[in-house]
Amino acid sequence: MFQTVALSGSRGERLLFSDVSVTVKPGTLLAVVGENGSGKTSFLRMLCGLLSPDGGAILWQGEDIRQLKELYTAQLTYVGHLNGIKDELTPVENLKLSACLAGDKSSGAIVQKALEAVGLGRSVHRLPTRVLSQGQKRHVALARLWLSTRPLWLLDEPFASLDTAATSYLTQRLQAHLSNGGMVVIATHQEIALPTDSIQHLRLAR
Amino acid sequence: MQWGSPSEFWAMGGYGLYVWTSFGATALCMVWEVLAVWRRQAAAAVERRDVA
Amino acid sequence: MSFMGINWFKYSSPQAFHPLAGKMIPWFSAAALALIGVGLYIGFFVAPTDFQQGDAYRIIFVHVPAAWMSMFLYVIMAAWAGIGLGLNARPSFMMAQAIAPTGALFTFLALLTGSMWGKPTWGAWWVWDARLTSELILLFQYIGIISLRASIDDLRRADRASAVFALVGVVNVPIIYFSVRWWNTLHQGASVSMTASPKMAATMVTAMLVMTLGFWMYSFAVTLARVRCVIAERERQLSWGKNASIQQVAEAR
Amino acid sequence: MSQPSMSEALRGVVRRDLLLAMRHRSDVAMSVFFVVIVASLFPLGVGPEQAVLRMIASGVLWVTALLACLLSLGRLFTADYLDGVLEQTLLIPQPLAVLVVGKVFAHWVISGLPVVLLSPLLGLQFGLSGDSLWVLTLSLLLGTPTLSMLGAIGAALTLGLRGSGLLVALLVLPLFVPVLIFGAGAVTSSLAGIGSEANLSLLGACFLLSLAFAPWATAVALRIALE
Repeated sequence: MFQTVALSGSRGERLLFSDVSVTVKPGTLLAVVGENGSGKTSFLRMLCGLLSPDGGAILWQGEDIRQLKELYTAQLTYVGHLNGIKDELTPVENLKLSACLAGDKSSGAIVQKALEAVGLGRSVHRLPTRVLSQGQKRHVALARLWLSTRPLWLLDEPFASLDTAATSYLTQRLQAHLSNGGMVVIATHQEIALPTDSIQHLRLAR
Repeated sequence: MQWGSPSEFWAMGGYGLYVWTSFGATALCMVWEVLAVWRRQAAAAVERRDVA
Repeated sequence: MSFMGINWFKYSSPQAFHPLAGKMIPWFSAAALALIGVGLYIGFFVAPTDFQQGDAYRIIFVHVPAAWMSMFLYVIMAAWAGIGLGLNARPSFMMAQAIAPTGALFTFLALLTGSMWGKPTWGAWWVWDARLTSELILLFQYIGIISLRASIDDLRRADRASAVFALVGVVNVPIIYFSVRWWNTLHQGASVSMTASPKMAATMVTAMLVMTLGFWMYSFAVTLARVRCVIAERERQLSWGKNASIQQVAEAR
Repeated sequence: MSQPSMSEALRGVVRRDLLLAMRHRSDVAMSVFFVVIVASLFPLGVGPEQAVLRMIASGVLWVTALLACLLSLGRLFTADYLDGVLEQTLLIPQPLAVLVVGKVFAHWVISGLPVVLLSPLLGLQFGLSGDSLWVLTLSLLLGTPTLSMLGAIGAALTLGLRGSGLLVALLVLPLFVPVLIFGAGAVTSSLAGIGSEANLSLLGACFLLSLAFAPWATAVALRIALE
């Protein structure tokens, strides 16, 4: 179980949100919605532990993540606003390295299967990521979710610049993760085609 | 008291240039710093009143 | 948290500290003026002429206090920075910010007066002596801290980044001092030392100590005045920020 | 749940940076050429007298190595910061200071090691011979990793700031001073026939001291920069 207790955060001197208390149970998804500049990205980065809150706490299984440190980061996969992939490396190399650094299995076959699952054909697997389109780069970043075995996923605008096919692949992947008892926090503008009883909304107002 | 006359005092046994430059520069820097902080404080006070 | 009947805890917040600092500044200023006045009197009219260096030695009445202050202030600044990082306390970062320019000024003065003393005594404006060299590096570090702070827009990051650098520097300066001393023995250069003749008259020591005390008081007054500016400037930014975010409550459903 | 072992994470970080350097071989070559050119300019400025050149050799070569390290510091974290890899690195469930050691090691292999390997040749240009040539290489081998570690602190503090190139120099050069003194001192004392062991062991002490503190300070600075 994943909780925030009376969480408040600011950027510079501007208060973004305050007193946010939400609970994410296994098998559920929290959709963080709000206009641009309402602090969705900051909220997600705070949940990762990259940003420290002004007040309140974030609890994983009832323990403060500031105490857990690496024990907590071993529980989460974060796909941020930035793709976190190297332009000079091929999609396969990128995924292999990030899977290896996450401690997941990273053989060539597994990585290629993950890339095909997001809809990236074999023809681009060995090209430098630099020559791919923005959307394709996003695919490479999201393919990490097909390799991840961690229970908590934190996704910042994963549907942005995806075509309809990729959107449905991703939705299916989220569904599979939730039915395995996983948890997802997602910042998004879009409606997610998942059963409504597993979705919770958090609206950040400006 | 080892100075017989004011001019002897200013000459500092031939080292007047070095001694007075040192003390003068120190005094000048300190006065400048005090003035700078004072002006900064005045500016901050004016802006505080503007906001209120 | 009461000590001598004053609620110190109350003053740990910037808003409460601001008027308290205001009340203390005149006292420190008066003490600084009085002590420096007395120190100058003793230094110029009571202390005798040195039989080796003549009257040029009188420069040490500003040089030594300035050099001491430059080091004291750096250590104090680093201590505030460390407290700030450890306890995540904004007022300590403000203190560190307020101390830096005064420390840099004293470092500059120590270098300037050092070379003024060096010319008649050693015959050279600059000597690669361990103390002068570490003083020079200290000045670079002060400048580094001030410019690091100036080039970061986000206040929180500026506070913390300059604090980290201040702490790194506090380890660096002693290492530099010893490495330059080592280097001097290697190069068999002019075996020079800034320490005045071994038998310094008691009045000379008195003048130096009184001047140092005066510089301390001056530093207190100036830093407190500057920290008041810092508090006021930050408050202003804060109130702008508040106006910018009208609706701050996030509703969960 | 999955977690990489510490050595797995360390190897991964080093492998990625070395792989990237292999794709950008011209960058590595450029820093080597920089050292060669700067070192070759000094004799042209000072004059060809062997005695003078031998005397300034250690200082010139060490300052050159120092500048080469400084120039390559911009590459250490900036690219990772811009493409989000740094953010992911902070989320690797191993102590960040350890991962920083990996990044610094890769940086040293790319920018420091070529200078070390090249130094005997450059020393010959300056008329160093035999023993002192060997001491020069050894001192650079001990000293350049220290430079990379200290430089990492500055690179992390100035990450993403405007004018960070100059600022990094301002912050880092004072930290380099002891390494410069002991490194150049080792060569000078070997030329003077005093024996360079003392300087070399002080250089080793600097290395150990910075290995103990610098990665930790860099990790703190990186977390601050990414907030």
